[in-house]
Amino acid sequence: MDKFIPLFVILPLIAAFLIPVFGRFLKAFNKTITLLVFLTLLILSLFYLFAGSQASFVYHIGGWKPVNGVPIAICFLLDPFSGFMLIIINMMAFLSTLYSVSYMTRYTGENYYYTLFAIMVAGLNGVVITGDLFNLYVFLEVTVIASYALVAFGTEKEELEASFKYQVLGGMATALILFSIGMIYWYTKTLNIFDISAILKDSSDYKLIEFTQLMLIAGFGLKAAIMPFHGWLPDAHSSAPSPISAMLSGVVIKAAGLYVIFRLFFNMFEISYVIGIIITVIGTLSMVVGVFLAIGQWDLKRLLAYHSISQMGYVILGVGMGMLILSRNGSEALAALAITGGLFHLINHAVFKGLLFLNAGSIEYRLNTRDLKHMGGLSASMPLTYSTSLGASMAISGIPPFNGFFSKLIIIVAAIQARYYVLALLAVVVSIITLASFLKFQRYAFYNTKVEHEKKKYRDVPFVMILSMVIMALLCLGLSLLIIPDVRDNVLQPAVDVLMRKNDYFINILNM
Amino acid sequence: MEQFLYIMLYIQITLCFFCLFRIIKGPTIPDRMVGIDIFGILVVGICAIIAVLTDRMFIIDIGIAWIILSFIGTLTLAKYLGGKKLNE
Amino acid sequence: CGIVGYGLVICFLLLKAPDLAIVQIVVETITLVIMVAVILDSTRKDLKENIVIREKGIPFINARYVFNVLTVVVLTLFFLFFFNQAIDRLEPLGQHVTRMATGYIENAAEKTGSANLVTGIIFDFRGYDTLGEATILFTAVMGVLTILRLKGRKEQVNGE
Amino acid sequence: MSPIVKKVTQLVSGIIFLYGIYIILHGHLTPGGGFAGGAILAGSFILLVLAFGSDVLRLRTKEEGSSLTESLAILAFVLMATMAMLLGTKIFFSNFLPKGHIGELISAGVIPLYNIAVGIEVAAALFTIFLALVIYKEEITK
Amino acid sequence: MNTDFADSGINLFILMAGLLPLAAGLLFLFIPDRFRLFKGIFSLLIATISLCGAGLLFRNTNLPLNSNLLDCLGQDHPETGNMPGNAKSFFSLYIDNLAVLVMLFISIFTFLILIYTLAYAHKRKRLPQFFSLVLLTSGSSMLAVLSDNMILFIAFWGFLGLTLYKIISPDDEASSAAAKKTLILIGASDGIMIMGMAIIWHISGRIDMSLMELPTDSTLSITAFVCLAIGAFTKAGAFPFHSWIPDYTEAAPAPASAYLPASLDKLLGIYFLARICNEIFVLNDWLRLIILILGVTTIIIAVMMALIQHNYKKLLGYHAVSQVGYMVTGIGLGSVLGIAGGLFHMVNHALYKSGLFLVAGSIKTQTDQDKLEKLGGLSRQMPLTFFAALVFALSISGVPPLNGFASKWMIYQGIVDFGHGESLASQLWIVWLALAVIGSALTLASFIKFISGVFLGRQKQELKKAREVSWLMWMPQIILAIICIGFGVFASGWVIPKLFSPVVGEVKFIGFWNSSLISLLILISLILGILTYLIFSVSRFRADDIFLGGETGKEEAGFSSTEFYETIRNFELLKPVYRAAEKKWFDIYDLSKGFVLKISHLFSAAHNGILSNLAFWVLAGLIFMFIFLLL
Amino acid sequence: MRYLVLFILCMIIWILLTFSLELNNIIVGAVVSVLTSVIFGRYFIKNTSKFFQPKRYFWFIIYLIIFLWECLKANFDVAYRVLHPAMPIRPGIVKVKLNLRSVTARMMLANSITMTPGTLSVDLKDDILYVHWIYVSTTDPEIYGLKVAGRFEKYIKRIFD
Amino acid sequence: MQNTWEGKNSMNEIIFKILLIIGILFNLFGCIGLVRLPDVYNRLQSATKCVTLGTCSILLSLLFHFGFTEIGIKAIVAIPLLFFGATVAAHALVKGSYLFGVKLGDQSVIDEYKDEAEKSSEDKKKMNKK
Amino acid sequence: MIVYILCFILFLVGLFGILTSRNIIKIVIGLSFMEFSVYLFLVLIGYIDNGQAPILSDNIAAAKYVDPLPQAMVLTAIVIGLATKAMLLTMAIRIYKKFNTFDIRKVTSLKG
Ligand code: NA
Ligand code: NA
Repeated sequence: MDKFIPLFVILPLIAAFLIPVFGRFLKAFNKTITLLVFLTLLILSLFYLFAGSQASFVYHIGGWKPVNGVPIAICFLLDPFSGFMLIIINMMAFLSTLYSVSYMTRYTGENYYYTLFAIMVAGLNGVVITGDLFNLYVFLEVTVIASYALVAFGTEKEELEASFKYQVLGGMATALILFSIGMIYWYTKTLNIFDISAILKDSSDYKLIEFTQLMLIAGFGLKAAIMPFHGWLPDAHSSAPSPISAMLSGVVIKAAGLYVIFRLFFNMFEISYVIGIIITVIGTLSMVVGVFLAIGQWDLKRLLAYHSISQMGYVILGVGMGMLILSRNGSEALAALAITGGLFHLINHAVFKGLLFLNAGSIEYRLNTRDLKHMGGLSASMPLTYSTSLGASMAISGIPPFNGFFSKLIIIVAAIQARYYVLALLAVVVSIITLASFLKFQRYAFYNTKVEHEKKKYRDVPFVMILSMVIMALLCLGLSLLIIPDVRDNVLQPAVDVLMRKNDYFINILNM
Repeated sequence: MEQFLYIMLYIQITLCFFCLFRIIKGPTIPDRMVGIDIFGILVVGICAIIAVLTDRMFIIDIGIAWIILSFIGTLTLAKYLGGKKLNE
Repeated sequence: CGIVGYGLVICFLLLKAPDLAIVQIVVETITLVIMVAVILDSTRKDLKENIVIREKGIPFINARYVFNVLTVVVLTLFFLFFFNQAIDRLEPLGQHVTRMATGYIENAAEKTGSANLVTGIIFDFRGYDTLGEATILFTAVMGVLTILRLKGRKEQVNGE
Repeated sequence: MSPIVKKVTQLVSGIIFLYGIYIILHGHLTPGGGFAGGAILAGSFILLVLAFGSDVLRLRTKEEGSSLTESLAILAFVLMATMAMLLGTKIFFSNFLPKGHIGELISAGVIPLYNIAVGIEVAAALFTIFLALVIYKEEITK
Repeated sequence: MNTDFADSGINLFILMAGLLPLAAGLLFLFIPDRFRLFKGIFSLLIATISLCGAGLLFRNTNLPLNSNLLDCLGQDHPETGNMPGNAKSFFSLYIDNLAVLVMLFISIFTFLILIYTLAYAHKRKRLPQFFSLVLLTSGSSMLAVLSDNMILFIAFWGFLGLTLYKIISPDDEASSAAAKKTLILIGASDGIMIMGMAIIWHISGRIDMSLMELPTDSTLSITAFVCLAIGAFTKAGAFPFHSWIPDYTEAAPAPASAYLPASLDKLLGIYFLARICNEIFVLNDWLRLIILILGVTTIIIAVMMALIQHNYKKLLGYHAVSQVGYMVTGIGLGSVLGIAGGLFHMVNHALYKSGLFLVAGSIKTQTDQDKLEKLGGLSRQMPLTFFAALVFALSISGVPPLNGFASKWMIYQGIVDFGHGESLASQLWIVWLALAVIGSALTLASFIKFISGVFLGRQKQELKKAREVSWLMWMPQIILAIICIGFGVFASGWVIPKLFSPVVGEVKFIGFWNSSLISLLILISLILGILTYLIFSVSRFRADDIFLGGETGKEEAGFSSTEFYETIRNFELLKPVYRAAEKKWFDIYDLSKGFVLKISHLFSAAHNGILSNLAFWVLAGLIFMFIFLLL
Repeated sequence: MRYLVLFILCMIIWILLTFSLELNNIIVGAVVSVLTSVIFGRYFIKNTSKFFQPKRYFWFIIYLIIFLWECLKANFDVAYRVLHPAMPIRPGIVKVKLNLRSVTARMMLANSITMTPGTLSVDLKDDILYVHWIYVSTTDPEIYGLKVAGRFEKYIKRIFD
Repeated sequence: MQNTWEGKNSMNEIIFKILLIIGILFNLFGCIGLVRLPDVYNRLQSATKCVTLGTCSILLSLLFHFGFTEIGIKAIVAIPLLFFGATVAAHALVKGSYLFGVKLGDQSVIDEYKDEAEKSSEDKKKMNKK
Repeated sequence: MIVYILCFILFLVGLFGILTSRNIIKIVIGLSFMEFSVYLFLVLIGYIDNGQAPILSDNIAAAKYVDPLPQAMVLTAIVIGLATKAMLLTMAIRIYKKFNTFDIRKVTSLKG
């Protein structure tokens, strides 16, 4: 059962290393192998979901078992939470690659693209399945370095600028994270997340732990682009090629940022009230400020990028409230509800934001512009792009029956149940402004016909692009089913349980 | 004996600060580069002294590596200071 | 940049980390080579002009400068205060207690067969990290090649 | 570059290369290893290119050769890591070769092989980066 | 769950009425618009089935029942969810007479609109996916009405906003703006409703709406009520959340306006208002007062705005707002009479207003004109339309014996009755009554304008070619007109006892002296209305010119309507108010839009693209976190 | 030929570096040296016959001693100039004509000059060597040519030319 | 840990110490020169020479300390490398600095390289024009 | 302890370098400073008084080796830093060609 876990990293890496070798001779090699690998991984991650949604698997690399209860080597850990992330990552990777098959033909250097893409996904998978703090850092870097290059893939002025800013802030994040890892190692003398959590459990050095926690929040907050640390995101996400924007917004900031924050602050550190407040406040800030920034945008992808910040705010708000409730010894069911809302919104956002970026890509593909003022009347000429984007827009704005509605609903309900009325109100207000800004997008891109472009007859984009968009649109609808208690219990609940009850899941890891 | 070596070591390290001064002061790029170059050579000396101190033979490898690399580094700088193309 | 990197090498040497020292030398030099080969050459003109400016003298200290310096000092003290508090109860330099690494040192010969413990760690116990590291280097190369493409997009455009 | 530099380069580059290999092969005995050694290898090539220009290595195809080498080397690294998984132990990154006597050149199982793979990869990687930057710069000024 | 329920075949009726249109609508979404006729006919068929289902449900239900949506699909009851509270099941439905009544009318309107659209869409190309959207709307409205689980309810309810948005087919500047505004307002209200529902859930611990009676004594429960009321108000289009309706009706195709803002949204909004005012919450006096104030304000403000409109569709839109005021007032009264009146008015309004929009649609199809000034003398070419329009206009103005009169009459009676109470709201009954009457009068005035401007007066040269619409289009209008008359004539005899008594209980009309008072009031309003009209327009044209068809009228007769608006607009007292309204000072949408954009620009200015700033934020974030740690 | 020279050189250095004569080590060294000479043989010094003339090695040792002595002398000279409070320096670049034919020899001379404190070769164009001199004692080309280069020229001629 | 030099006091050790001290002294002179001398060229003068010689001397001292062991031999191997490396680096650097445009210091008395440098830069311009 | 504080000061110097410099290259250098301080920090953590470099030798007791794990970590981190720097510098040079400046305050084509 657990012997396939390394494949999540190995397969994309091998694909990435093979492409520069064979890609020069075989024309479609790059696409084919990437698609195949991601499809395999998607199936594998679904297999882990269905086969063992309640179980967690440990895999000791190099076969090094713990010595005297101290883990000496890196181990993989695939528990329901990481399994949940793996599904998001590989699903989005597959669909984005599918989209890229046509989309990337307008760029040069496709081999590089697929190589970097595969490496990015390998890094994300690595981040998600690792059980070692330093290894997490390494694979985080794998991911971000690949994404630095992918952001600048077009090598035009803006792309380079965006990538540079991304890199500098990412570099700061790296330094902060590594520094914190150093602090943790200094204190605990170990790197294994679960070993650390066992040691931190009976520690009383709050100052040290809080210092480290704040450094980590800043570091991973930079990777997740939550509010005061968000500066790079609008530039990078709007400048990248669209499938990459979809990956960055849909997956990278989640797996490399939020996933780690949640994993560390729920499972490694003891849950603390102060950190709960900080995380919640940051989440709310992102949610509110992000949306205000978004609505003023006329650059389509920039608008979407700011919305990523805002929507991540929802996720953090949900999970942060769960943390607050837990730290105050509130009702477990309520905390579970809040976290469920957060994680539900996480997967929803991956799908609809990914789709929206692909839509933006399709528009750019035909019109060569991202400026909403230069679009218009596309609903007739690009019907499928239009329909899918309408679905995604409604999903992100929280219009039923799309998935975004239900996750926001849960978050708002949880906020009110936990008596955070102001947060609930803010969530509602932000949702409304989100709706407004997406209607702006719909209006200026698809409806208005008083634009010069009107005369030209655009065709809809090629088939594979349509295909991936349609699949995502269907997912936008289908994920709504997660609101139904039965389904939710099998998909979201185990992941929530991991965050809520770390001991149940990790007690036997060191002994395995 | 050990004390003597430590004194030598500290003198050598102090000398590095002379280079540091030059590197910070400049005023031109070549000046700084000279500083770095000398610094590198000084470190080879440091390596040698540490090798004696710790009696572990591998330290000198580091020194050799440094010699080689500082040579390459300086050459590169010199080449591009002169404003030459690669094939000139 | 270079000097601090090289200074680091001395620190590594003194801290009994020869592996790091040699790698740091290498990395520092390569960075320097890249910096020089690329940056210096493309900015030769600016640098030359810069020399002239320098000769004219640096503008003297003004209020804004003082303000900046003060801010930086205050912030530094602020952070140092927290850092000092945080590390208050940790063991001081040199009193480190090896915990995780005990497993490497004891019976290292049987475990990895490598005399150099660091090498043993990076290729065996943490070989997976090294895979990541090698991948990062590979990625960086791919990234550099990607970024250095002269034209990112093809001439012919798919739209009408 | 001046003839002096050229002459010294001719004399020294081979020795630098040798030293790089020395560092790589003794990675498990002395400091250094794949990374440092690889960088020194790259340095020897960089030196050649600096002194004689890029024609000296017949770099008609730009950086493709070194990039290819790099891919192959890292592929070898991954395959070695995966090898044990396929060879029955089913363990990723298993040191499956005999360990030998500590302190000898041929010991430590797979580690020297990893060192070699990483060394080649690093050498190729750094050289590629250097060449790419230099060649790019010359192309852009054309 | 009631075990008899499954036996009575009600599951089948729910299936027929609600789920079938939903499924069909979903299916039709994927059929290209080329097969419009096919889709239309099938939609009509499904609407018929739905109508039958609703009718059968209406006949067979006399008790409140609990059911489960999954039962309808023949599946097992899901296990108890682990949502906090007592969420028994997710897909639970609650069927009572109010719900069924609303369902019945939903299906009737769906049916009629589909008939009309078959012809309308044939002539006008751009109604993409209209049939599937109508079916989706119909199905989800019915399920929203039936939903007991709040999440289910808000899901269907919210989906209606989307169909409302989609059905407008916004392909030009104005209509896309209107569609945007509509969905933003509706979506915002839905968001606020979610909060209200979450608060209810929080304070009651229940997720099902049935059999819930929350006292409005705490801030929380009042907030919850206000949140839900905002949802209802916005859907129904009551002041101050009305501003989407005029824009929508101006821009949307007539069947869409007739179907959604005019009928379905009113039905749902007032339905939900009735639910929250009288079932979910027990209102206190202050809330009643506020609702009444809002009700009469809606009446007056909207009708004042309607008076000055040039565009007949927009005029109808403002009336659609104004009439909501009566319903709100009726519901707000809280007495059986008031609620019955409110609900009756809701149905009536849906009837005549959708009729009026259909008339407007017919006019638009035949003449392609939007402005009243450009129209005139159509009564000869379009006699059936004219007849229907006349009936609707008289009805909306509350002229006996039409249905509008009947329901307004009930509301007046309710207000008078309400005056016996002790509270401040009751003490002020005369104010409510007076304003309601004035509103009615102004409505009459503006509809005289509408009828005279469109059908009477001098005929324009360019309108000579206009012909009567096809039978498919006039039939729904005539049917609606006949229902209007019928509901008016048989109000006390059949309609109230059969349709509304099961919902609100036995309606007791108040004694004779009151009735005469009401009659007097109606008379006063009639006279007032005609006078208003005459005062503002007499200077320029002869009355007979208007009323006799105007073959011999002067040239300026055609411009009379314009003059009428201008006169009112320039009336000293109202001038500043209108000017402010034109600047959208009263529009909650534009106000908040301006506010949001201002903040947005503020934040955008901070993002000046300088890397150092971005890095500085990181530092600032760190510092703030540390400072927080210190505190 | 130069492949062989490089191979031998490499082999020597390898054995010096590892300082062991085990079979394993020598085999590995041989393999490595072959590899090195295969790759870098092409770039090695062309005229390798001089490597096989023992006379040259003799002169080389002599030269080494003289060179070291000169170095020491010059070094103290520079030290004096540097430490002197007034810094008595007269720097400048001078042109020196060389009598050496082979590039290797010129290179060695340039290196020696560079190595000797006080002088620093700037460029070598054919047989003209430009030297930066810290104390240009005279402006007569003949004399300073002798002062700068003359000390080593004859030895170098015997070793490398 | 036992250091090999504990207890030794032979001739080799004395030479070792002397060489070490000489080396460090040379380094010191070089570094003082680096700080005091006026322009790049002069600094290179003092630096390369003195420091390289000093370091060579230190390396040589290792031979006397360790004798013909692995480490001693390595030190000997390092000396020619350092010699060539430092010299050629200095040479290249001085040429590069000149071409870069660093002027000779004010105290300079003669500059015979000027013409040559100008000539080569003119050649370059011509090349570019072609 | 003072050593750690100095190390942290180096970290802050890097941070402020990023904040205050206008030159792209100096920003890169600031980043390297931050990284350097972290490397140093990690190695300091693993240091043991009178410890020996972690290369096995027969005559050294096991307890006398400094902790090799932080060194392994730093080794990895250094290479990662090199990769990052290579990318950054490449980016810097391309930015220079596109914007014709190294002044980060002029590289602001993306804003709002
Ligand atoms: Na719109
Ligand atoms: Na109820």
